[in-house]
This record gives sequence, structure tokens and C-alpha cells, in this order.
Amino acid sequence: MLRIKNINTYYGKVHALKNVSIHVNVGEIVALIGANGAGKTTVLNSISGITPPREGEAIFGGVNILGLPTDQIVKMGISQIPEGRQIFAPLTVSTNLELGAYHRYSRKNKPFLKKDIEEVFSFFPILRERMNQIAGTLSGGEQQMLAIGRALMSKPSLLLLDEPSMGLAPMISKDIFRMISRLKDELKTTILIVEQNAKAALQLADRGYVIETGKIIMEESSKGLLNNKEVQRAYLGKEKKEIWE
Amino acid sequence: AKKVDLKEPYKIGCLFAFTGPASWLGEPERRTAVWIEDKVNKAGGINGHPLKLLIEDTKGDPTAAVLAAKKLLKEGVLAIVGPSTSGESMAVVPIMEEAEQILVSCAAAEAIVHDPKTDKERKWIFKTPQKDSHVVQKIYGHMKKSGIAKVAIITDTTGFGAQGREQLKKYAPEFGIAVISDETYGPKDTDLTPQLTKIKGTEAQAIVNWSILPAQTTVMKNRIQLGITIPLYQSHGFGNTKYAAAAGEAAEGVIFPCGRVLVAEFLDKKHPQKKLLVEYKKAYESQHKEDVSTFGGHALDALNLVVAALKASGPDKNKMRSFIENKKGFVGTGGIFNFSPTDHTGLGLDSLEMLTVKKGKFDLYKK
Amino acid sequence: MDKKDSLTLLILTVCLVIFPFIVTNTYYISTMVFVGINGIIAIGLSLLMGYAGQISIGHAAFFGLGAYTSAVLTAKLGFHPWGAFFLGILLSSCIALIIGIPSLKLKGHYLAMATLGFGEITYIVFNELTDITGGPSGIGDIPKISLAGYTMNTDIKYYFFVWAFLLLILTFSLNLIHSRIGRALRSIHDSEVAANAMGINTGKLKIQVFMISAVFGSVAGSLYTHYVTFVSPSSFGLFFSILLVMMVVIGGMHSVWGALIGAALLTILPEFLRALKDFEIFVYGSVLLLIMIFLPRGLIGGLEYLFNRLIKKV
Amino acid sequence: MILHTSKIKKTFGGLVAVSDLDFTVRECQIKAIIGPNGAGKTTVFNLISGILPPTGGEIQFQGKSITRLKSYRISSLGISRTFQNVQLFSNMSVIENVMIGRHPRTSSGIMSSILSLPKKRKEEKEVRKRAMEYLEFVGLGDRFDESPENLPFGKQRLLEIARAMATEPRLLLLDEPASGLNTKETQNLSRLITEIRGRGITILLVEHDMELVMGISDEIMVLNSGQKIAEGLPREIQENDEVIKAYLGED
Amino acid sequence: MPLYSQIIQYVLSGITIGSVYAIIALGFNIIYNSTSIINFAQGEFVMLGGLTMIFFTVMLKFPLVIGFPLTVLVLTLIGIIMERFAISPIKKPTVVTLIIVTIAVSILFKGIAMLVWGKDTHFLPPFSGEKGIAFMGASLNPQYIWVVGITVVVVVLLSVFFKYTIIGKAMTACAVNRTAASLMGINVKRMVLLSFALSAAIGGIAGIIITPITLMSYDNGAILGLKGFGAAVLGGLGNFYGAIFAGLLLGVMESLGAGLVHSGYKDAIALLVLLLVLFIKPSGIFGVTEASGFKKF
Ligand SMILES: Nc1ncnc2c1ncn2[C@@H]1O[C@H](COP(=O)(O)OP(=O)(O)OP(=O)(O)O)[C@@H](O)[C@H]1O
Ligand SMILES: Nc1ncnc2c1ncn2[C@@H]1O[C@H](COP(=O)(O)OP(=O)(O)OP(=O)(O)O)[C@@H](O)[C@H]1O
Ligand SMILES: [Mg+2]
Ligand SMILES: [Mg+2]
Repeated sequence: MLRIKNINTYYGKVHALKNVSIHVNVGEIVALIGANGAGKTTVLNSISGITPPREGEAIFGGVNILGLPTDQIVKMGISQIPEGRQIFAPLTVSTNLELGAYHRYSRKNKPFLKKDIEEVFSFFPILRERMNQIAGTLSGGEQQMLAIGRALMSKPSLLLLDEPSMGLAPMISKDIFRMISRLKDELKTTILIVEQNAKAALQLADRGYVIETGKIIMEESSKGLLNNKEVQRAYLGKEKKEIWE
Repeated sequence: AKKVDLKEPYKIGCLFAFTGPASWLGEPERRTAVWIEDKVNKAGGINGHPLKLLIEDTKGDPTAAVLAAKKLLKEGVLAIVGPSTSGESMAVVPIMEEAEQILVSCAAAEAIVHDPKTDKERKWIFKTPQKDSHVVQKIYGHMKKSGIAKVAIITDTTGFGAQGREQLKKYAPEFGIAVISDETYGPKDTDLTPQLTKIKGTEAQAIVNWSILPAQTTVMKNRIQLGITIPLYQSHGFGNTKYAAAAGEAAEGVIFPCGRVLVAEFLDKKHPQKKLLVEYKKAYESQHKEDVSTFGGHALDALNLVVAALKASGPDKNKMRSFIENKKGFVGTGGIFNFSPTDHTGLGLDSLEMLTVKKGKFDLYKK
Repeated sequence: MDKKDSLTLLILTVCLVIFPFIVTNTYYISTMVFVGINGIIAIGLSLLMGYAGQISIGHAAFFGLGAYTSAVLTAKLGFHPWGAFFLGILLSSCIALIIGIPSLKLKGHYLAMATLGFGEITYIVFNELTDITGGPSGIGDIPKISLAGYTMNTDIKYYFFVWAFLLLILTFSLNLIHSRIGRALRSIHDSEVAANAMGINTGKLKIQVFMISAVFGSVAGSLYTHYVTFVSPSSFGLFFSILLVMMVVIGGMHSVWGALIGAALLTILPEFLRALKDFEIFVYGSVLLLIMIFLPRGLIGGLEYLFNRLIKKV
Repeated sequence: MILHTSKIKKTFGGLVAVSDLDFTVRECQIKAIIGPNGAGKTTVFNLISGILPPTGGEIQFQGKSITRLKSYRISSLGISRTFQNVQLFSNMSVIENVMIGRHPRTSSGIMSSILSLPKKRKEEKEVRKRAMEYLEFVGLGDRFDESPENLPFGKQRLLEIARAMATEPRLLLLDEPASGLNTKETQNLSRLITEIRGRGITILLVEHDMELVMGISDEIMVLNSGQKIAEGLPREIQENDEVIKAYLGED
Repeated sequence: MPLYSQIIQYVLSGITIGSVYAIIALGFNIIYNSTSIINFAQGEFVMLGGLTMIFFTVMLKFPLVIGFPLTVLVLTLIGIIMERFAISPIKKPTVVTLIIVTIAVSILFKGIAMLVWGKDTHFLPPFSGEKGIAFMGASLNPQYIWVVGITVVVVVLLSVFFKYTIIGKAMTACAVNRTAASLMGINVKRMVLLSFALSAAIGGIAGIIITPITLMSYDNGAILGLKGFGAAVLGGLGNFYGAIFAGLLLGVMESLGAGLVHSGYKDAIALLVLLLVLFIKPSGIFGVTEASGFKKF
């Protein structure tokens, strides 16, 4: 479905991604894990065209998307939940959701959109309560839910998730991971997920990549990664977990 | 040009506000100046010396005027004509006094030529527009004859309007007139019904609208709209056919004192100003496809004066100065100038004519 | 002040001293006097805008307050010019305090509007208080100022006089920037909430820097008055306020040097463009636009870029 | 007892974000506040640090009321904080960000700054030296000259801690310091927090990472809809049914 | 004239001047809503609208019904050109650079208008005569009815557009967060272009309908823009009804100030009211405090 090959991305002079290659097959959940500042967000931004790579190749559904503007990439069915939420702060919750469906908006679609909004509300009931609240005054967690809901509104075939559990209460983040697998099962959405909570992400995913200072250093099935000593030590923090469990 | 170029040109500086908020003043002045330069040089220059005008834009800004004046002085001009507005002139005056160079201003304020502290005329400074006080006296004189004792004045907030307002208030008692309402309006005001409503609420027997701005036509229109019927006097700042056109019917019958440029064709054949006025008017209107105004005339008079001084006394600033200061019977568009050491304006009450608007055209006011 | 600043300051001083010996044309000297006067206000405004991040589109008012205090007190009431000079500073800073307390609580465009409104009101007052200010006709015949027995009655003398002030003010400003206070100012620019939480009394600091910039404006106004010896309201209107903001931004908001360069450019450019007559406005607008498009960090940003490239090459 | 609130309340329009909350933080404690999203934890921090004025109630710090004080006053009294949405000064270098933290502990005013008096210059040197120490303390010593925007998210969080430490607080409020950190980085953070406490600084912590919270807190308070639903030792909280229902969720 | 009908006259005049301010304020709000830019060239659109209308109807003698749409079309194009050549080339726009850019553009427009139309003040005949209409002892210029009427229509259409259409909402989203907006599949550049076209068109309409009252010259843009900006801010940036209310309030304050206090101070009185309101309500009368807090300068 998506295949990026040897992409190089720069921030000015900073060489953030070095020959990164990743592929995502239809119906898969792929996790991308790595330390702080390794370049995870940059990978997602390179795919969605927010920080276009300087060189490389990016094929989505057989079409070359390298160098296309973000809005066109989104229209082709890739939707990204950006790091740090980036909701439309002064607008209401429901307007935020509507805008998520911007590119499929038409008079004909209106009834469906209503249904889709309802669907989002059933995932995140708190959003229904806050429907007419200005989004900028939501608490951090509520904003994250809104961001996810908004991305779902575009009915993407590939969803890029950047740290969806960040700042969420444990129960909610469990819910979110559950929901992500529901997305895969029920809507057959393909997902590329970036997570700090590597364990949760890998438990969810079919495959995983490990990125370190802009380079992919490992690619394996999630089981393989979960059992890898190296990965356990660096990202899963096994010993500590046992202390309080 | 013929052999004129053989001699060194006489350089005269001009400071006109041909861009900025006073450009409707500076632009006709600039056009007139260019016309004169051409005319003088075609006629063989001044004693064989070609005339060279260095025209600088002052943008209606005193600071820009100061710099422009310094620039001109540095380029060795023999005298400076302008600036267009009173404020700019006041800013340039000290420079000229210090440099001991002639300035013939095209702005009206009396303080330009008259130092209120010493109560003397400033040595190097002259001006060509009529004195505001004369205009005021002319208006009040006319009112007195018509039995008007209570007036409302409405003036604009430029230097021109402010000077007028001051003089109107100062001379009223002399003519037994009471100013019972005193309103103002800004250059960009769009609706003056509040001011006029207030005037309507008083017992004024006439209104004086003293302004040099396009907005003065709004006073005329709003007055008709509010159904105010008392006579309307305008200042000489109304001397611009475009204003009369813009006010349309609202301008019919207004009364205002003005120089004779606007009514050149109605003047008696033997009137000393007739020849000059008709020639200027024709030349200006054929060249620029627009009606002549009094403002260009101020520049014309100022330049002619300097040229005459050069002709009579050569490029010696002291001699030129005393030539101008003692010049009598000099025919200009604004009137017949009679300068003296105690009068650097040189115009009397007789330079003004009472005009009115008849069928959209300026005409001599006859009662 | 860091080493780079001290060095630049030294070079600037030397250039300024040499300038009138090379260029004797009083017109150029006089242009430089206005560069100095505008530079003084622009530096003050850059402390407020570039460092503290508070816009003011009403700074012509402080310039006008200084100018009118000097004009009215010396020409009409016979005060000593220096007395009037300091009373102008006092008046400006008091008004800055009064106006600053409520205004600086506003943010962004609302602050822009409030300062703009204040500037316009001041301008109207200059126009309307005819008995004091002479109204639209202004005040003329203002005496010259003198220092240590020297009357500043020639362009050259005034040139040195104004630029001495400017250098002093520049030094003060550079010192301020590289201090605890300067740092605090910059923090307000980025996040007022965080600055407050770090123990910075942002409200007070904003008012203080507003007052400093008002004082600089007043100083420039007094210097203007005694140079031109005529004041009228038209020099202190909205247009001049906007011009000041443009000086700061075109020069480069993030540095007081930028303000100085901006003041120089926007004072000298119109003199350069004089020859263009009616096309001047058009070209002037285009130049401003091009600078902003190609040098969004202002002229100083461009200079820094060139400088860094140069260093790299060497 | 370093901090004590009684019946503090905050409403936004009709919404009650914090309602009649009483709690106490003891000297040298690490106390955590947990609770669902939107429970009012950040709001409590905003009330303590003076960023929002409370609708009602009283807050006492070291026995003195700080209820109506402006946030800069509170900060100089010794309460410092970090932000949930990182709020660094992006136009300043990393070290300057920390130097800002020294503001309430230094004194040179406008006049001595303008005139660059010797006292000010000495103070500047001192401030830079201290700032560097704090940077090294959080492990950012080698990146002092960069722009904070170039730091990865997690390092920005550390920088905020260094900046807050530089004000020499008695009480440090940390709002979700571990969000965006991976497990290993979170372990380093918990070591850092314990070390800060070791310096005699009391810590009030808001965090959703239960490993961190349960690992280092001496006491935990649980908020839900602006109200306290439980308070106690980590072990007690983990077993509290109400907390499990409202917040932790069942596995 | 009795005092009560004087006061009615003041209020009526104030309302009519105020609607001029209001319609100019609308233009500010459109661009602000979709880009959070304050376009200081908005007044210039008004000036160009008036002068273009004069060109079509006075110089070329086109009838009103043709001159009007033609002028609006020309202005739309001008808006597009401005966005393409001045706004979109700016790489990292900050609020202050954009302010300066729009000021530079306004200087440019002014210069062009001066070269094209000269320095004179131009006049446009009113749409339906200028005989005052009597109203409760006061008198009303018929052109004012045009101004008020067209303003009302424009406001209603605009607020429907921004509140209820997805394009309108998308424009607002662009102002808030461009990256996020593009992640919704919104073509941000096109939205910005659209907003400039729209507000230039509305500026043009404003110019057309007010020129018979205000007269028009190349340098009128700044002052009109200023009053419009004042109304936009006072009403709460981005709020259309706020703009109308604030425009009328400013107009009435001016008019009452001129009538009851002194005409010289009328602008000062209106501005003083504006300042006092802002000091009490820092985000304008209808501005949302929270929402304004999100925008950093
Ligand atoms: N706007 C930027 N300018 C300069 N450098 C940047 C920028 N954004 C990111 N970087 C750098 O690029 C590298 C990769 O950053 P990225 O945000 O992709 O990391 P990440 O893996 O998503 O980290 P995190 O866990 O903090 O989200 C980092 O070293 C970071 O410092
Ligand atoms: N300025 C504000 N205006 C209106 N409502 C607000 C404001 N700030 C917070 N709220 C509301 O108050 C409630 C509490 O918010 P708060 O940010 O304190 O939650 P929190 O416990 O920190 O949540 P999280 O764990 O998600 O950060 C939320 O419902 C939020 O929507
Ligand atoms: Mg990331
Ligand atoms: Mg929170």
C-alpha cells in the first residue's frame, strides 16, 4: 500500500532522516518506535508532505506522492494525527469534527457525515458533552481525543498516528489502543503508529520498525521485537515494570 | 532655444507639495512654474540668462520641506518660491532667514512674513496669496451692508482653516458682528450634518464656510439637505471650479471674495490684470485640460516677482531683495502688489472681488 | 553589551566623526541629523516591539509631546531649553505610565488599535488646543538650544549634538538588552504566562519599557524642535507613527541595530527618490515590499546572513 | 506542611473545573495528583501558581496566604512549575532559558542595567554559571547554545525542569513531565525527580504514567470532575475501586 | 430646530456614517478570519473601488447596473493580484511582517491610483438623487439608505457563509493552524487567495456605495481603513455583527460628539470610547476572550 524508499529529509542543515525505507501493507498495523528525537515524527511528516523529503521515493497505492502538497495527499486517503494535537483551538468541537471530513464534504454526503460524527461520539462520549465548547479550552486529554476523532472523520485508508496516547489517562489510552485495533478489524484501516509506549504499540501491531538518530536500525514482526533483548532494554524497560506490578 | 545657453543659467528653487495631502495645491503650482520657465526661456531668458527651475516635492510635510530647502540652497539657487502650505513655509522661514536668501511663499498665513515677536516683517520673506484678514474684512464688510449681525462660522482643521477661524473671530467685533457658532471639520470628514444641525439650532443669519479642502462641498450639500436657507459665504479657498462642479446645485448663490483669476473674462478690458489673467488661464486650461485655480496663480505671481527682480538687478540677492521690497504696482494674478518694508504681502483689500456661482459657473457678484 | 556590539559601536563612532569632514554638503549633514532624530525614537520602539513584543502604532505622540513641550515652553513662555527638555521627558513618561497601565494589558491587534487611538487623540489635541499649541498653524520662532556655551546653530554642530545623544541612547539600550532586564523582556515576547511563572513581573516590565521608549521619543522630539525651530501637528500624526513601526521592522525587529539601520534607510530613501517625482510613492512602496519579501528578518537579518557567509569563506 | 488549600474552587462559565478542594502537601514530599483527562489537575496547578485567580477558597504556602497574589509574586516566594504544553522561550538559547529562571533571585534593576554597573556585570557572570549548573544537572550541558526548538520534545521537558529549578523553588509543580518519553527515558526522569527531592525540594506531580507515579510518589491524590475521590499511599490508590473505575481501568 | 430633533439628526447621521465604517470593517474581518492577517490595505480597496466606479460610470458613462458589477470584478482581481504577489511569496510570515507588507502594498496602491486618477478629488453622483428625506424632523440623505441596506445584505450573506458553509469554516481553520488545516485536505493557499478576493470585492462594494457621500481621491484609503479597523477591533476581530454594532457605535459617538461637544474633538471622543471599551473588555465588545488568548503576537 505504502512504500517509501531511501528518503532523506532535512530541517535546514539538520539531516533528520537518512535513507529511511519503510513499507506498510494493506490491512496492517505497523509500529515505529524509537527514542526521543530519533525522527519518528519526521517520518510521518515526510509521508504526509508536511516536511517534504529532499530525495527518495514514496509510492502510495501505486501513485508517486513524493513532492505532492499535503492537502492532495490527504485527499488520496492518508490522514495524519499530528504530534501535539493541533486542534483548531478557537473553533467548537463539532466544527473541528466537521472539518475533518472537509474533502468529502458535499450536499449528498451530509447525512453520512452526521452518522460519522455520531460514530466518533460513541468512541469518545466526552466529546458529545463538549460538542459546543471552544476546542482550545478542552483539557489535554480531551483535545487528543478530538484530534483522533477529527482524523477518523476523513475515513482514511491509511492512518498515521503520532503518539496517540500522549497525555491520556491510563484508562483512556487503553481505550484508544483498543479502538485502534477495532479500526483495523472493523474498518480495515491500515495504520502506521508512532508510540512512546512501545509495549502497547507492539502488542497491537503486526510489524515494527526501530529508528535511531534518523536511521532505521531494525525491522521485524512485533513478536520478534517484543522478545528482542536489545529492544527490551532500550524501550520496554522490563525490570522496572515488574517492580510495581 | 537660441543663443540663450551661452550665458550661465539663473537657478531658482521651487518647493511645492505636489504629492501628499496638499497635492491639489502643489500640483497646479508645479504646472504653472513649468509653464513660466518655458515662457521665460522662449522669450530669450532673463537678460540673456536662461531660467532654470529646481522643483522639489515637500509632500505637505514640514520636515521634508526643510530638507528640500537645504538641498536647494546647496545647489546654489538665487531664491526659493514656495512652499505650498503655511506649516511648511514656517519650517523653511528660519532656514532662509539664516542663509539670507529670498523666499516667496505661496501660503497664506501672515506669520510667514510677519514676526509676531518683533512685530516686524521678516527681512527675506515675502508671500503672494492675499492676507486672510483682508478676506475676512471683505466678507464682514459685505455682511454689514446686508444687515447681518450674527454669524456661524465653520472652518476646516488645516492651517488654512485655522488661520481663517482666528481672523474671523478677531475682526468680528470691528464690524459689529457676533460669532455665535464656531464649528470645525477635518480633511477627510464625510458627513457634516452634525455641525450644520447645531448651526441650524442657533439664530445665525449667515454661515461662513472657510476651507481649502474638497470637504467644503460637503458643507454646501448637507446644508441644502438640512434645509438651511441663510446665506452661505465661502472663503477664497473655494476658488476652484472643481469644487463648484462637485457641489452642483448646492453651490448656487454662495458668496465669496477671491482674486480675479476665476473671472478673467468678465473683467473690464482696461483692467490692468486682464491681459495677464486671460493669457495664463488660456495657457493653463489648454495644456492641462482642467480649469485654472487661484493656487497656481500664487506660484505665478511669486515666480514673476523673482524673475522681475533678477531682470532689474541681476543675481545679487541683496539688490533683488530690496527690489522686491520696494516694488509698487506689480501686476499679478492675485491683484496689484505694492510691497514696502512694512508689508511683505503687498496686496490690499482691492485685490479681492466678490464672486458667486451662477448656473455652475463663477461670476462677479452684483447686488 | 557584548564584544561584537562594543566593536560595532566603536566603528560607528569613528565613522560618524569622520563623516562631516569628508561630506561637507550641509544638505547631507542635515539629512543625517534627521536620521539621528528618527534613530533615537526607532531604538526606543525596537526595545518595546522587538524585545518585549508589544506593538505601538502611536509613538509619534511621544515624539510630539517632547517637541511641543520644548516648543511651547521655550517659544511662548521663555523657559530655558534644557528645562523644557527635561519637563518633556517627565511629561512623556507620565503619560506613558497612565496610558500604558490599561493599554499594555491588551494583546496583539487590540494593543495596536489602542496605541493607534492614543496617538490619534494626542494628534487631535495638538490640533485643537489652539491657545497652547497654535493649532494647525503650529509654533514658529523657537530658540536654539545650547550646550556648554555652544549654541547649536549650524548643521554641523547639531549633527554632533544629535548623534552624541544617539550614541548615548544606543549604549544604554545595548546595555539593557544584555542584562537581566533585557532577557526578561525577550521572555515576555515568547510567552507571557511562562515569564510570569518564572517570577517576572511582566506587567510592570512592559510599562517600564513603554516608558523608556516614550522618553526616547520625547528626547527625539525636543531635538527636532530646536533644530527645525517650527512645530505643527502634521509632523506627529498617524503617518509618522506607522513610519516608525516600519523603520523598526524593515531594519530588523530583533536588534536595536536594525532599528537604527531602518531609521537611516527610511529617512534617506525618500531623499534618494526625490528625482522620481510622481513615481516616488510607487517606488517607495515597492522597495518596502521587496525588502519584506526577500529579507523577512529585515535589513539587519540580511546583513547578518552576508556576514556569516563571509566568515565561512575566510 | 508546605502547601495547604482549603475549599478552592474554579469555574469557567458554567463549568466547574475544581470544586471545594482541600489538600495538603508536606515538606519534602513527592505528592502526585492523578485523575481522568479534564479532572482539573492542570487547573489546580494554575490556581496554585497564580496563573488563574480562584473563584473561591484559600491557598496557603508556608503558612501564608497566596490566594490573591500574582503569579510572579508566587514564583519569587518559592513555587515554580513546568507546563503541560511546553512553554519555552523560543527566541532564546537553551542557557538563556535557564537564566530567566534566575530572575527572581537576582536584583539588578533598570538603572544598573542601562549603565552596566559593575554589580550588574558580576551578577551576570554568576547567573550564567548557575544556569550552566542546572543544565548539567538535567543533562543538557552540551546543548546550551542551541535554540530550544531544535531539541526533541523530551529534552524540552527537561529544559523546563532546569528552568524551574533555577528559581530555587521550595515547591516544584511538574505537569506531565513524562509525556512523550519512552520507558527508558521515563526511568531517567524518575531518578531525576528523586534527586531533586533529595535537594530538599517538595514536589507536586501530575502524571498519567502510572509506572512513574507509583514508583516515586509518597502520596497520591485522585481527582475526578474537580473533586477529590481518593487520597493515600500508592498501594492504597491502586486498590481503590473508585479509582480503578474512574481512572485506572481494569486489565 | 428643537433639541430633540437635533438629537435625532445626530443619531441618524451617526448611524449612516457608522454603516460606512461597518462595511469597511467587514473586509478586515474576512481576511482576519481566514488568515489572522490584518490587511492594512483594506482602505485602499475601498478607495480603488470608488475610483474604478468613477472610471466606469463617470468617465466611460456606463450605467450604474453595469458599472457596479464591473467594479466589483476589477477589485476581486486586484485582491487576487495582491495575494499572489505580496502575501504568498512571504516565506515565514509573522504578524508584524504582514502588517508591514500590507502597509507597503497600501502605499503602492496609493501611488498607482495617483498615477492613474491624478491628485484631484473625484465625485460620483448619488444613486438616487440627493434631496434629503424628512424623518421625524430630521433629514436623511437617500444615499445613506443605499449604504445601510447594502451593508445589511452583505453582513447577512457573510455570516451565513462563515457560520454554515464548510468553505467558510475551512477558511477559519486556515487562520488557526495551517498545518492542521492542510492535514484536513484543505488547500490553504487557495483559501487565503479566496479570502483576499472576497474582501477586496467587499472593499470595492464599500467604495462604490460610499463615494457619492465621501468623495474619493487617491489618498482617502488610509483614513477609511483606519475607521474600519477601529470598528473591527471594537466589535471583536472576526465578528461580523460586532463590526456592525461597533461601526454604528463609533459613528453615533462621533456625530453626538460633534453636535453636543465640539466638532474638532469628535474623532477623539469616538476613540476615547473605543479605548475605554477595550480597557474594560480587552477583546472587543463581542470578542471571545478565550479565543483571542490563543493568538500570539
Ligand atoms: N523544526 C525543526 N527544526 C530543526 N530541527 C528539528 C525540527 N524538528 C525536529 N528537528 C530535529 O530532527 C530530529 C528528529 O525529530 P523528530 O521530531 O522527528 O523526533 P521524534 O522521534 O518524533 O521525537 P519525539 O519523541 O520527541 O516526538 C531531532 O533531532 C530534532 O531535534
Ligand atoms: N480557560 C478555560 N476555559 C474554559 N474551560 C476550561 C479552561 N481551562 C480548563 N477548562 C476546563 O476545565 C476542565 C479541567 O481542565 P484541566 O486542564 O484542569 O484538566 P486536567 O485534569 O489537567 O486534564 P488532562 O489530564 O487532560 O491534562 C476541563 O473540562 C476543561 O475543558
Ligand atoms: Mg515526535
Ligand atoms: Mg492537564
